[in-house]
Amino acid sequence: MQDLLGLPIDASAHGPEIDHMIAIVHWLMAVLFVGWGSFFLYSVIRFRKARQSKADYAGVKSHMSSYLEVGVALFEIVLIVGFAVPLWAKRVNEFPPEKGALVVRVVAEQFAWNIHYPGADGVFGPTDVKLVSADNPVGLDRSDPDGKDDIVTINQLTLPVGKPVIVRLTSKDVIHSFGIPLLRVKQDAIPGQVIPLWFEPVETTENIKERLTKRYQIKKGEYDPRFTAMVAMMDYVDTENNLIAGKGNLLFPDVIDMLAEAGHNEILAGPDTPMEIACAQLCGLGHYRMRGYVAIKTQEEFEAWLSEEASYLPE
Amino acid sequence: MQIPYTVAARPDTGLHNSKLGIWLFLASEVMLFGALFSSYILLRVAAPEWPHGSAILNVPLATLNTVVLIASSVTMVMSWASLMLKDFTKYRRYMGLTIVCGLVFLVVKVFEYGAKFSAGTFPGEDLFFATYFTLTGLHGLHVVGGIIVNTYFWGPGSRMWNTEPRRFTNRVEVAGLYWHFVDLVWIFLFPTLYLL
Amino acid sequence: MDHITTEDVKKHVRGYVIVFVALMALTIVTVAISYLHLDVTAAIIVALFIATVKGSLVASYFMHLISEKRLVYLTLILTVVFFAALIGGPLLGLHDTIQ
Amino acid sequence: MQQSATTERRHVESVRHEEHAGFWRTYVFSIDHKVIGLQYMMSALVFLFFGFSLMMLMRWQLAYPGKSIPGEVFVLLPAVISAATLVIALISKRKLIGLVGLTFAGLAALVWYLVSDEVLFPDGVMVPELYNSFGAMHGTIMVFLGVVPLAVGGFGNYVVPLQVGAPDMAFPRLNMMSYWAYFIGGVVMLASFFVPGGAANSGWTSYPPLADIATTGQTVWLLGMVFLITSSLLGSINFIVTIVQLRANGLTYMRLPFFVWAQFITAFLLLLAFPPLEAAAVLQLMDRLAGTSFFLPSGLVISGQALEVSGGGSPLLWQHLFWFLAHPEVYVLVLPAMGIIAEVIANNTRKPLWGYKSMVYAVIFLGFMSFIVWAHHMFMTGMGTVISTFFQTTTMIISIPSVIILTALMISLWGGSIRFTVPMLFALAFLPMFGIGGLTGLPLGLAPTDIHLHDTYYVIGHFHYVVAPGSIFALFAGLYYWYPKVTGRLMNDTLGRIHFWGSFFAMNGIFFPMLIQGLAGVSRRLWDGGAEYAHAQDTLYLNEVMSISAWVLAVFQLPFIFNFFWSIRKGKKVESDNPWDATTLEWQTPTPPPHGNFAMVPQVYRGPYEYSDPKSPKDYVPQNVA
Ligand code: HEA
Ligand code: HEA
Ligand code: CUA
Ligand SMILES: [Cu+2]
Repeated sequence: MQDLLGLPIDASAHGPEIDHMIAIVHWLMAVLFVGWGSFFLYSVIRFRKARQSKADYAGVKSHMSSYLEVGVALFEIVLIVGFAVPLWAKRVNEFPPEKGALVVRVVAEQFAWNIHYPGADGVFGPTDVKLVSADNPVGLDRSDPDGKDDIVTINQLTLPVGKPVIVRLTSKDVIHSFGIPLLRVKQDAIPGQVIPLWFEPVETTENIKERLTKRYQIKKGEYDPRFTAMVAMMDYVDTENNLIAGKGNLLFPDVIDMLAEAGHNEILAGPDTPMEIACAQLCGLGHYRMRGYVAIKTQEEFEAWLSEEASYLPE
Repeated sequence: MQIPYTVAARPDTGLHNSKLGIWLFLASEVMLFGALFSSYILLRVAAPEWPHGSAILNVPLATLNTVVLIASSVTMVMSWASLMLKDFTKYRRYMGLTIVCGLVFLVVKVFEYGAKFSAGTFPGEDLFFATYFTLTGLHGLHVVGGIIVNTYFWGPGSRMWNTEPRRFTNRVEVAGLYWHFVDLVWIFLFPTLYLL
Repeated sequence: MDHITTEDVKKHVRGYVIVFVALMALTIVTVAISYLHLDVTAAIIVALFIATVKGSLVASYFMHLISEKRLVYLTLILTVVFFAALIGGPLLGLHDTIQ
Repeated sequence: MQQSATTERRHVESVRHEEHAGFWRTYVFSIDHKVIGLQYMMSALVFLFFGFSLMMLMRWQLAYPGKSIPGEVFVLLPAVISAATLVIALISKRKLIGLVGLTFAGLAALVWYLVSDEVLFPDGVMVPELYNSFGAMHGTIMVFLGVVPLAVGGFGNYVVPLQVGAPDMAFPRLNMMSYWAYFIGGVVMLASFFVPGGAANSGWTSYPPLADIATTGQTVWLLGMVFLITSSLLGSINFIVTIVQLRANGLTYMRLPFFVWAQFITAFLLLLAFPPLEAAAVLQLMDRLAGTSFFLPSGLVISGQALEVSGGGSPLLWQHLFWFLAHPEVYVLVLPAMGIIAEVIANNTRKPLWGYKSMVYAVIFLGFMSFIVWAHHMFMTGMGTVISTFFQTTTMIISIPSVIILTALMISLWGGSIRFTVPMLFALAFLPMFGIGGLTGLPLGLAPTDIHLHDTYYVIGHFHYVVAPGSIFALFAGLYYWYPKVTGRLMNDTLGRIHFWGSFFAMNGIFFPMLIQGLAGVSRRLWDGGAEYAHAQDTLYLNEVMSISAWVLAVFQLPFIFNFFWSIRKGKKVESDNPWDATTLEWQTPTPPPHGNFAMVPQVYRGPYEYSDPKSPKDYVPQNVA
C-alpha cells in the first residue's frame, strides 16, 4: 500500500510509524470504497427500470448496514486508541533528553528559514528583536559570551544522522509551517510562541540521492523541466573523452543538448537537494519559494561542517 | 393563502412567528458576544499582566449607566404591560422614557469616550483598551439600533395600535426582548471591564 | 402571550418593581465589593456571580423566560452548550500546547 | 385558522399590488420567496462561474509556470456565453436573460482588465500576489457567494416553503433584506479587485498576522464578509421559523421531506456558527483600522522592521473563531446537497428512502457534532495530547452520521426501479464522489497522519471531492429536477447527458491527481505548483493534466448554460404540474406556483416518499392525498 500511495522516501526514525498508519487508514478507505462501490454498481445495474419495472416498497430488510456502521466505528476507535493517540503522544510528549540530542532554533521569516545552532558551547546566545538586521536575521547578541560561538545559517539545515534533533520553532512575522516531507515532520511556526518538535534522521541525504537516481531519456532540444532540480549522477564525457558533465553537475538545457549531441540518449540523474523544508502555510507572495535545504551528514561530516562554519565567525 | 401565525400563537409551539424569530436572533447574539467574551478571556488569561479596570476607567459614570440601562429595561417592560392593559397613553410615556434612558446612556458613553480620547488613549493603546473600546463600542451600536426601533414604535409605528392592537403589542414585546438583551449584555460587560 | 389576563399583567407589574429594586441593590453591591480589593480570583467569582444573578433576573422576569415555551428553552440550551464549547476549546488550546 | 379581517384585507391588497407592481417590484425588490430564490440562484450561478474563471487562470500558471497566458482564450469563454445569452434574450424577449448576458459581458471585461494589466501580468505572467489573491477570492466566492447562496438562498428559498405547504417564508421582508445584504456583500467583494493592492490575498482563511498586515483588499474582504454574515443570519432565522411555524396541517416532523430537514439543520449551523466569525471579523477590522493588536503578538519584525503595535495578541485566537464557523460551514455546503440527493433518489428509484428516520437522527447528530470538531484544522499549531485527542475523537465520531446517511441513500437504490434521468445521473454520481471526499477526510482527521498531509494538495483534493463533484453535482441535480416546476418546461435531455458525462470525467481528472500530489507532499497555495521542489518533481506532470481537465470541465459547462437559458422558452413543455410523478408538496401546486403558493393550507396525510405503495394503484401517492 505504501508504494501504491506514492509516499516519498522516509528518512526519519518515526516516519515508518506514520506511513504505516497512513497505509492502514487507506486500507480501510479502500475496503469501504470498493465494498460500497460494488454494492452501488450492482444496484444501479440490477435495479434499472428496464430490468425492474416495479419498485419494491420495502426495500432491504436486513440489518447488515447497521453491523457495517458499527464495524466502521470500531475500526475508528482502534485507529484512535491504538495508533493516533500513542503516536501523537510520542511526538509531543516524549522528547529525547537534550543531552544526547542536537538542539537548534529555527526562526521563520518571510521568506526564509533562519537556522540557529548553539555553537561549540552548546548554549544559545540571547536574542533581541532590536538587534535584528540584514546580517543578523535572528537578532543574536554577539557581545554575549554565549552568543559568540553561535552559528546562524539561512535556509540550510545541516544535521547529523542517527542522533535525535530538537527544533525550537518560532517565527518573526507571520505564521509559517516547517514541513519536511521526507522526514514526516510538520509544525506551524507561530510568532510569539516557541514550539518544540523532534525527530531523528536515519539516512544521509547522499544516500537518498543515490536512491532517487533514475535513468532519463534525453533528446536534443527537448528539455524536461524536472531537470532544473537535478544533477548528473555519474561523469559524462563526449566522444573525445572530454568531460561534459561531472557527477553533481546541474543539468541546464545546454548541458542536456551537449550530452545528447555526444550520443548519450539516456542519463543517470538525481535530485540536487533531495530533502527540503517546504513552507506549508500561506505566508505571503513568496510562500512558494520559501524553501530550505536539509543536509543530513554522518557525524564526522557534520562536525567538519560545524568547524568550517565556526571558522567564518567574526572574531 | 397568507402567512399564518403572524399574530396568534401556533398551537403546538405556543409561539407566534416573530417571537420565535427574535429568540433565534438573540441566540445568535449570544454567540456574537459570546465569541467576544471568549476572546477577552483568552487574551486576558494569556497576558502576563492585565490592568485593573477600576483604576483606569470611570466607575461612577459606568455605574450611572448601569442604573440608567436597568431603568430603561423596566420602563420597556412597563410599556408592554401598559399595552396589555390597553392603556396607550401610558405606553407612550413608558416607551418615551425608555428612549430617553437609551439616549442618556449614549451621551454618558460619549463623555467617557471623549475623556479617553482627549487624554490620548485610543484602542491601539494596549489589549485592555482594545477590548474595552471594541466591546463597549459594539454594545453601543446595539443600543443605537434599539433606540431606532423603539423610536419607530413610539412614533409612526404606533399607528398600528388602532388597526391591529394585538399585533402591535407583540411587536413591542419583541422589541422589548431585544432591549432587555442589550441590557443583559451590559450587566456582564460592566463588571468584567470596569471592576475586575 | 395568548392567555394572559389583566390580572396577570398587574401581578407582573408588581414583579417588575421588585426585580428593579433587586437589580439596583445588586449593582450597588458589586460596585461596593470592587472597592474592597479582594484578590483576583475571589473578585472574579463574586463579580461574575452577581452578574449572573442579575442577568438571570432580567432574563427570567423582563424577558419572561421563566414561563417561556419549550422550543425557546431548547434553542437557548443549545446555544449555551456551543457557547461553552467556544470558551472551552480555545482555553484548552492555550493550556495544552507542546512545551 | 384564525386571522383578523384587517390582515386579510391587507393581504388582498398586497397581492393586487404585486400584480401591478411592474418590473422593479416583481423582479428586483420582490418579497415573494420564489422570486427571491431565483434571484439568489442566478446571482450564485454567476458567482460560481466567476470563481471558476479565477481558477482557470490560476490553473494556467500551475500548469505552465512562468509562461505567458493567452488572455484572449480565457476571455473567450465568458464572451461566448455573454453573446449566446444575449441572442437567446433577443429571441425569447426576456429582459432578465439579457441582464445575465450583460453580467457575463461584465465578467469578460473584468477578466480582460485583469489579464491585460501590465502590473498584474507582466509579460503575460501572473505575479505571485495575484495568484494568492485569486486563490483567496476563489475560495471565498465559491463558498460564501456561490454554493451556499445557491443551496440555501436559492433552493432553500424556493423549495422549502413549498415543501412545508407554506404561502411564503415567515418574514418575507427579512427575506428580501437577506438577499440584498448578500448582493451588497458580493458587490463589495468584487469591488475589492479594484482597490490598491488588489483583492484579499491571505487565503480564504485569512490567518493573521498575515491578514492583519495585508493590503487594503483584506479590509474590503472583511466588510464584504460582514454583509454576507448578516445575510446568512437573517436567512437562517427565516428558515427555522418557516419550518417550525408554517408547516401544513398534518405535516409532522417525521413527515418532512429530507431536504427540509437538511435545510433546517443547516439554518441552525448558520445561525449559531456565523456570529463568532462576525466577532472575529470585527476584531480583525479593529486590528487593521484602529491599530489594536488582538491577533498580533509582541515583538513582530516585518521585513526587517519592528512592527509598531502594542502587541500581546494571539494569532491562534483568529483560527479558533474562524474554524468555529468554517467547520460547520463545510456541512452547510453539503447538507442541502444531501437533501437534494435524497429527493432525487427517492423520486427516481420509485420507492421510499430506506431508513428515513435514521437519516433524520443522523443529520441532527451531525449538525450538533459539527460545532465541536473545528480544531482538526489546527493540529499543526502545537497541540498537546489532551486537546488533540478530543478533536480527533469528535472528528471520527462525526464521520459516522455521514456514513449512515450515505449508506441509507445507497441502500435506497436496492429494490428500486431506477430511472436514469439527468438529475438522477448527477445524484448517483454524488454518492461515490462524496464517498471519496469523505473517506479522504479520515486520514486528515487523525493527527499523526495529518502531519504528512496537512496543507498539501491532499487537503485540496479531499474537500474538492466533497464540494465539487459532491455539492456542485447535487446542485446541478437540483437545477435539472426543479427546473420544470419553475418554468413549466424541461431542460433538454441530450444536452444534460453531455453535461453530466463531461463534467464527471473532467472533475475526476482535476481532483484525483491532487490526492496523489498531496501524498507526495506537495504543499498547497504554491504559485508555481511546486515546480522547484525535489519531492514534487515526480508528480509535476499532473499539474498539466489537472489544468487541462479544468478547461475541459469549463467547455462542458457550455451545453448546460445554453440549455439553461434556451429551455426557458424553447424547452419541452411539461404535460402536468407534476412531471416526475413526485410525492412532495411542491409538485402539488400550479406551475409555476402563484404568489401565496397554495389556495388553502394543504392537509398532509402521509410521509414524504410514498412511492410504489402496494396498497395504491398508482406508483406514487402525494403527501396531501388522503
Ligand atoms: C462539504 C464540505 C466538507 C465535508 C462534508 C467534509 C467532511 C469531512 N472532513 Fe473536511 N474539509 C473541507 C470540507 C469538507 N470536509 C474543507 C473545505 C477543508 C479545507 C479548508 C482549508 O484548509 O482551506 C477541509 C479540511 C479538513 C481537515 C483539515 C485538514 C488539514 O488542513 O490538515 C480535516 C481534518 O480532520 C477534515 C476532515 C473531514 C472529515 C473527517 C469529514 C467527514 O465528515 C467525512 C465523512 C464521510 C465519509 C466517511 C464518507 C462515507 C461514505 C461512504 C463510506 C460511502 C462510499 C460510497 C461509495 C463507494 C458509493 N477536513
Ligand atoms: C464550494 C467550494 C469550492 C468549489 C465548488 C471549488 C471548485 C473548484 N476549485 Fe477550488 N477551492 C475552494 C473551494 C471551492 N473550489 C477553496 C475554499 C480553496 C482554498 C482557497 C485557499 O487556499 O484559501 C480552493 C482552492 C482551489 C485550488 C488550490 C489552489 C492552491 O492551493 O493554490 C484549486 C487548484 O486547482 C482549485 C480548483 C478548483 C476547480 C477546478 C473547481 C471546479 O470544480 C469548478 C467547477 C465550477 C463549475 C462547474 C461552475 C459551474 C457554474 C456554471 C457553469 C455557471 C452557470 C451559470 C449560469 C447558468 C448563469 N480550488
Ligand atoms: Cu512561509 Cu509559507
Ligand atoms: Cu473541518
